[in-house]
Amino acid sequence: MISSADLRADTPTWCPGCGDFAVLAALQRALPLLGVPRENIVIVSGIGCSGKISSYLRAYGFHGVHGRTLPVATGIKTANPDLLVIAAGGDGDGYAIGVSHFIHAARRNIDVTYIVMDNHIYGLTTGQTSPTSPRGFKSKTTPAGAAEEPVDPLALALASGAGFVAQGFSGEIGQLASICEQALRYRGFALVNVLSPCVSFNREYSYDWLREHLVDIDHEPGYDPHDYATAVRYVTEHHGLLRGAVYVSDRPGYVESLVGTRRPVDVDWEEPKARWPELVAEFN
Amino acid sequence: MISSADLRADTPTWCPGCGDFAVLAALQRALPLLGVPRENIVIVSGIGCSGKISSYLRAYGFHGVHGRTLPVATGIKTANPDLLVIAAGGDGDGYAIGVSHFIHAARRNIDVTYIVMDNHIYGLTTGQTSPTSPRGFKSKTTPAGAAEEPVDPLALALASGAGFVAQGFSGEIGQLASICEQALRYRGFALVNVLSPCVSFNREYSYDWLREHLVDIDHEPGYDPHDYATAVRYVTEHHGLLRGAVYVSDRPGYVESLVGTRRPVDVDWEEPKARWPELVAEFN
Amino acid sequence: MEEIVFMVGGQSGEGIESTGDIFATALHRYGYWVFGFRHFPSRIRGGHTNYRVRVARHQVYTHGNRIDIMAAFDRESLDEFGALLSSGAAVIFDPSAGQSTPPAGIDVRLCPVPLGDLANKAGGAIMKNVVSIGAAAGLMGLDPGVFDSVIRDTFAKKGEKVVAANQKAAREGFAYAQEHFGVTHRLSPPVSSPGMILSGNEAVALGALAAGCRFLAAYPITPATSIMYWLVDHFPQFGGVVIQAEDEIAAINMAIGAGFAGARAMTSTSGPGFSLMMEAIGLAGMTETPVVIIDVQRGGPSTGLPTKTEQSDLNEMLGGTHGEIPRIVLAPSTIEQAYLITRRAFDLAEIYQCPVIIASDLFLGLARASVPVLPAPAPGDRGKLWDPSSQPAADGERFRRYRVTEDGISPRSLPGQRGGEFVATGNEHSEFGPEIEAPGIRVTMMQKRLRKLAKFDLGDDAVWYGGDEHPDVLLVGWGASWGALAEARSVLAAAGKKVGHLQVVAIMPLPVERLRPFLANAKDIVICESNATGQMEAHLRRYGLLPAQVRRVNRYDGNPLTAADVLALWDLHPRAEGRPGERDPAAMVLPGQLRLAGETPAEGWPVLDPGLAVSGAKGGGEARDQQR
Amino acid sequence: MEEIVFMVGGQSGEGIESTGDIFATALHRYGYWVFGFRHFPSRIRGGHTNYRVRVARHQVYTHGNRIDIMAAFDRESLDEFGALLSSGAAVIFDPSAGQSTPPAGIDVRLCPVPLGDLANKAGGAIMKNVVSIGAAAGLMGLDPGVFDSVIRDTFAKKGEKVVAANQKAAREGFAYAQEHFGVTHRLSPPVSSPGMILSGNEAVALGALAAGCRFLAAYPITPATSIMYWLVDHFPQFGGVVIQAEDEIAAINMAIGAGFAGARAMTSTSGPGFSLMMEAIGLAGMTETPVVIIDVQRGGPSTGLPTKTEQSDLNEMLGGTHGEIPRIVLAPSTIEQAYLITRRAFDLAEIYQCPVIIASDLFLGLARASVPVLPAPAPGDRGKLWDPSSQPAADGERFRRYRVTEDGISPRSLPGQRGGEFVATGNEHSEFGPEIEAPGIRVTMMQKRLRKLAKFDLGDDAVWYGGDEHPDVLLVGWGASWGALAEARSVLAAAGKKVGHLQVVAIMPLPVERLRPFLANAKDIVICESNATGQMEAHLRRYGLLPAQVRRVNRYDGNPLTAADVLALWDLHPRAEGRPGERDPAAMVLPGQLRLAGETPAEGWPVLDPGLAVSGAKGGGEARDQQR
Ligand SMILES: Cc1ncc(C[n+]2csc(CCOP(=O)(O)OP(=O)(O)O)c2C)c(N)n1
Ligand SMILES: Cc1ncc(C[n+]2csc(CCOP(=O)(O)OP(=O)(O)O)c2C)c(N)n1
Ligand code: SF4
Ligand code: SF4
Ligand SMILES: [Mg+2]
Ligand SMILES: [Mg+2]
Repeated sequence: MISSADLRADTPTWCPGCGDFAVLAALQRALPLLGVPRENIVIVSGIGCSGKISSYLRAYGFHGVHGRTLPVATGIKTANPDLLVIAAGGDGDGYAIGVSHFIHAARRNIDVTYIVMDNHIYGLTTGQTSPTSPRGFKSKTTPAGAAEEPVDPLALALASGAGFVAQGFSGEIGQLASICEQALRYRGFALVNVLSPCVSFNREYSYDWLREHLVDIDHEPGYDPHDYATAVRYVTEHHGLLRGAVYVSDRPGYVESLVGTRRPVDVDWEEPKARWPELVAEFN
Repeated sequence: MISSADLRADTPTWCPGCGDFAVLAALQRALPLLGVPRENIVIVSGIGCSGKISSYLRAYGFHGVHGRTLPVATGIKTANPDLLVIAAGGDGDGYAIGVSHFIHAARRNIDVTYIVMDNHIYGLTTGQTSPTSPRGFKSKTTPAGAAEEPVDPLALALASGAGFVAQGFSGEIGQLASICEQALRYRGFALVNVLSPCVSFNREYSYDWLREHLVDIDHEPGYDPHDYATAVRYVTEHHGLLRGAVYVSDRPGYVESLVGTRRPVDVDWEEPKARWPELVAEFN
Repeated sequence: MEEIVFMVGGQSGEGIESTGDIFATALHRYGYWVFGFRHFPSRIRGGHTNYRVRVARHQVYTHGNRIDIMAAFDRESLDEFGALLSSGAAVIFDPSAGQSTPPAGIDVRLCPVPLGDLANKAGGAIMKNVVSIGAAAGLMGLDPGVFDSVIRDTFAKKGEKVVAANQKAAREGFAYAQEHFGVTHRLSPPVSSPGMILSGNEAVALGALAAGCRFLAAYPITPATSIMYWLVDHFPQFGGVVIQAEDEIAAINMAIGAGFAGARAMTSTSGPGFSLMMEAIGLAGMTETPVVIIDVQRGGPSTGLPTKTEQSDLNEMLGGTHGEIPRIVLAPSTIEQAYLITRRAFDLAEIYQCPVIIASDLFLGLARASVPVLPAPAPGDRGKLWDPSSQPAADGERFRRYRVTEDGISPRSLPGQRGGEFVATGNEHSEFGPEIEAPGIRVTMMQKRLRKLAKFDLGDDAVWYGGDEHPDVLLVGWGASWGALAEARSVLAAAGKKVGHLQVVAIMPLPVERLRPFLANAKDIVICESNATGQMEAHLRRYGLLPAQVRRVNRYDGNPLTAADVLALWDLHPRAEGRPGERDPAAMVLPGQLRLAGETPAEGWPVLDPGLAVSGAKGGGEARDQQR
Repeated sequence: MEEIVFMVGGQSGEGIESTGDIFATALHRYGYWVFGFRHFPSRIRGGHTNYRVRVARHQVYTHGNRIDIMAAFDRESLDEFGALLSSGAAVIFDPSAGQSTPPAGIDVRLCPVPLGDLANKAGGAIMKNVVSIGAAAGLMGLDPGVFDSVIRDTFAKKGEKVVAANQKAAREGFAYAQEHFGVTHRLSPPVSSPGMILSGNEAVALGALAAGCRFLAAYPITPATSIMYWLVDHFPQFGGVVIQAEDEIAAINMAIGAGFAGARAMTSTSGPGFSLMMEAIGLAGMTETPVVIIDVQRGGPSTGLPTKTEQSDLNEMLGGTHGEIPRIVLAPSTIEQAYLITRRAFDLAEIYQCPVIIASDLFLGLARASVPVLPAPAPGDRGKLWDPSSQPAADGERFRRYRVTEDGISPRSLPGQRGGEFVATGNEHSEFGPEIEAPGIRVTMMQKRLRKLAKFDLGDDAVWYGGDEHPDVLLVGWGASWGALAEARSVLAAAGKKVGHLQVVAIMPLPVERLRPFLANAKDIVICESNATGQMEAHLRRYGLLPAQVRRVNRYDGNPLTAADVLALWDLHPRAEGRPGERDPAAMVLPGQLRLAGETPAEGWPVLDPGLAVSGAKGGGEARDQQR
């Protein structure tokens, strides 16, 4: 069995205090609980400060291009369903350039845990407005205040048919780790949107502000994450300021319905060779 | 004032019976009611059978590449806010390759009417499963049945903050024209998803089937399209099988907040010339 | 006759495609070698479409340059294609349908057939196409039952009644034609048995399956989609998967993910989708992830001519993606080669750990022809896969996925392998994987990657040469126009010219030293491409392979380049039976003339299996094959 | 001294950037010509970063090849950049911070300054950077108040207290240095007054504003984002708009939409974003919509070296997008030229109705330097805009947007113009606009489009030549490395070589006949590029412009190409004061040597305003400027 320490690779270069440390720690806490050997874990990440996580979590990693974590993760998981596949990136990566893949991964219900380190800013490119920055948000690209309404990741996930929708907060690492564990165990597409403060470029979404405004639905009396309508209502009414497991359904998974007992990674020349006469006959 | 006849260009090459004829006719009926001269109308279309509409509606037209109607329309409207801008395309164009732009146009609330001719199939490429094809849908690309849940355009539009969300049906051209009129008059992003049967490749979503299953919310007693929660509930409960104006809000428009009295199309060298010393001084 | 070209033309949506397919398959089963190609518009109903099928006693590589029997269902069939009718050609049409008659001055045999009536007699007007091919078979003096088995296979799902009705329709047409016109175009009996009939796209799909590929992610696009169709029908039986992605960016990133996981993975697309893949191609290059990309080119630029052929994506294949990566670009010339090259591409992608682009096009991809039986699958070469037992990682050390090696290629670990954990990144990176910016490592890593292809050599398959050992005229081509050039060469040779035909198969890395001897000595170099700006010419020039003056044949109207296009430079014509003034018996391309010493079907042509290599040009440039 | 190079180095997040900016701006205001360049990692906090500022009495075009005064806040400053210290260089450091001392064997002057203590004394440790530049000013013998005004401008928003504290900090450093070390590097007094200080990105932005562009859609990406910053701050005042798009595909499609509507519109990006724009570039080409694309290149491939410079997107600029379109590619060589070329690009885009790509790079884009006052905006040429009064459409006829004309360019109507309605489509189309597939029209339209650039000629600005009229050595470059090559030329000339420097400004269409005379006669051609594979070399070869053998200088470690890189071929060095064994007084680049006859700042260099053209090479290739 692996321990948290086994999952440590390079020392993170994130700014001291960055929320992303908590995400890494939560994964390092949750993964050992699953009993999956390290070599069967793959983390696919995007471009951004958040995207560096694949260099810090020791496992197989794929640090792709901006916004394309989910297609790469889909390819990996489909090719080898034995792997535990995590996709991780930022709010710009996932909800700006990559939002199409998010919607399609959700409706495809690919068995991937998608962790978005949502700091409401473009961190690595030094502080531009992101799709989750609120209307009126000022940054170097919107000095007069953002003119757009923000993307609401939870609402979008619910509308897109995601089977597991949760939100974590870097200031609550215990809950975050537990959400990660649930998401990783979930057989299907699981979104974990993590409110992960950027201490260098976004003072609006600070730890303090978030701590004050987030409603913990894991401890909300009577909240049933299996009820879609309630989940939608909560997300709308609280403007997404929730933490905990928002929605959990059981939909049939995508990979199971596509991949049989043999995996695409099992490169094989024998069967087509054996069945060659049959194949040739088809073309006659 | 223009008449419907003034808006006729090339003879459509759609298959006889195609739902897209009704969309064209509805636009030709609605546009003259707005009092906008023909030269101020621009229709931007995507690639697909649906995308051919820009050659059939006589006005300014831009028939771009697959999935990019909304960015082009956004550029046109922002550059010249005096124009009435329509974007039009198919379900593949808008909800597969182009879905990211759909979400961002919605939250940006750009003043464009977006008409999707949703036939739940890729028509022009001769019948592949589309993102709105239902789970289990059989086509040449999913002979064993589609493994994904479909995109629900109305739910997605609502979750993305679209200000005007409606659904029309090619079999109800009167209502469709009236929806188009409302959408065109709406100052902000307006989605009109049109259930527009493909008679050549999709027998599942036939006129008859749709006529039987669609609930007309324009005539639903007590339905208030200004109430977001009700709109969400209706869309969920009826699995999107509605027709009429689903949701109408008033959000501040994007273009107004960006463009002042001068339009980007007013190419001008005089002002920077006059203010040159001031600009030079800035760089000192 | 040695060969006959049949065309059926009508409006799209009238079933022209299936009619052509039935005709081609039936004649193939009969023992002839067929080559079928469909012309179609970018709309679903209406607009002229036609299907030409060349039927020959030996293997043929184009749909020919003339039409011998035409079944015309619309005005455009004759208006636009009448000029291709050979002298004495038969035109089948329904006199009651009010069609135009052939242009005056062409010596054709009009064969009015009451297609509608006969179809109704058989069971429904919809079967008039089938009546027409029955009539064509009659004119050719074939068996009345020639279509029976194909009709059965085609309509089996629709029930015995439909099968029987269609069989009857074909026989009605056959009987009517024989009765009223007799045999106008009798084909000599078959001499050999072609092995398979398939399209270039199917050959690509089959090649992928044979190569061990079990993962395709793609987004529908004409003319590539039929690769996806075949694989979605077949992969599941072999443990493989097809994903219809949300767009081409997703598609290639999925394929890269699958390749990283250890699958042999691919994506297939055409120009617009290919353009969208540029960023990811760079990612594959940088992360050294194998991936195979099929670009079935169509008329560009932009949406261009979506149902027409062109070879105009070459510049992008060579220069697309920002920054510099190793990449391999190969262009199959024939359907057989589409199979062989695709099969080989997966080896190359894994051996060199880089993207491999296959430059197909609409003509090659959608043409459907008889070919010899394709070589059966055989174990491939997966390149340097890390073997923990023989190459254990140093104790406590992390796996050096990007170990700097002499040949630039590093053993690859696959997820699931204990001890092989690493991160692949599109950033510049260290031997272990994580991003790094140190100038020294950067340079080392760039050199490592770019060095990988230094010794790349497709061997005898890199270029193909046929013709005179010391040619005066050298035709140079790439990709699907091989057949047309081969025909042109044959005519030129018959006209007494010393002529050669050089075909570039490996485009990147370009086999410069293999090409140089051919190009250095030819007097009259004619570069033939289906594009406007001469992209291959520019590519050859980049390597100093061309003299200042060459001649060019560029076709970019959307139709395949033909022998006629080439021969026009000499005022020669490819057809024996032409319109008055065009007749040039010596120009007739006789089947079999194209098959050269060592190019027998059994041995396959041009052969990518090293063991089977026969007719390729040697590095030294000795031209080994002669015109018979 | 004639010039001094100052470097401040530390960890990223320590304010190195603003320190360098303050230093550069202050010295610029003082009357010197500065050139500043920042070296930074792809992370926010930590990781070495430094800012070099060359301060000279005449205009300079690089940050130089040596360091005279270094303020070192971290170990890497000395470890990695110590080798660049000139003989007698001063190293300012805080002895209490436990930094490493300079490498042995370098003859430097250690200047320990209690930076932290002095900063604390002024009001806070955070100001230690400001103390260090104060100290540097002391060593240079400048005014104690040299930074006062810049500090005021920089910190005004933070209040008077902060301003005063920083001013005090600078003076503390100044006083300490003068007291303990005296003046070690005295600059001779300024001789001329530079006009402006700005970066290449700002020059591009300013050029766009000056050109009448009022629409930018872009997605953030290093190193292009500062174009967006400047425009988002300025466009609104001029009636313009900036849209932060959801991705680069959206960005360019928005710009195309705006261009179609009649705005002068642009997008700016770097490699990864540029790759994503390939499909849309084809759309602009096919629909003949003007659009300007700025590619501020960075280290590739893929995410590559996101904060490092490179010139490796050229292949993609030339060959990207499937199919064939007319396109213009221009590469500015200097900050002034970035302004001039951008300004001109909008004219060209509208005149030729096609995409115009500007090849900038990180070095050019982010370097910040003194330049003469840039020429003020002047009315541009909007090309063929349809004028309904003088060109009325035939009665009842639809507007022929794509009328076939002799020069291939058709008058363009704009939405809002009555009678000009048409549809622009990425499909092949008729003169009226709607899609069409007829082979004849297709060919006509392809030829019309490709013919548009047949007569394209940037005139004297297409290529730039400086140096000997009959050079033995010809340095060939493009883009931002102009300054380095100019310096190298100067050293080579001083060493007695007959040397010339040819700079390719218009890359596509390539001014072949303007280039040929230069390239045909040079004996030793050295092509210098910031990439690994020699993309410009390949491009020139494509046109047969190069002999078989040339020499190459390729730098691709992420740092800008330097004169030293070029001079290494001759074992020469650009620095007067080098480490032992490297000293080569003749190699000292004296300011002013780079300015050639006709290249005076007042006249601008190289000039794109036809009226101002002075130093460009003539078509016939007569090299007009001589080494002073
Ligand atoms: C195609 C492309 N466009 C733009 C960029 C530049 N870029 C790098 S990271 C980033 C956004 C970072 O924001 P986010 O995804 O929120 O991640 P964070 O740094 O905040 O964790 C951008 C725009 C890129 N690398 N590739
Ligand atoms: C980038 C790109 N990918 C794929 C295509 C091929 N293509 C053309 S239309 C189309 C989909 C058509 O479906 P839809 O948008 O639903 O329109 P419909 O024909 O049904 O109206 C596709 C995939 C293309 N033109 N461009
Ligand atoms: S810039 Fe923000 S997101 Fe990036 S590492 Fe620093 S704190 Fe984290
Ligand atoms: S194929 Fe379908 S969508 Fe296309 S024109 Fe025909 S009926 Fe309409
Ligand atoms: Mg972020
Ligand atoms: Mg559709």
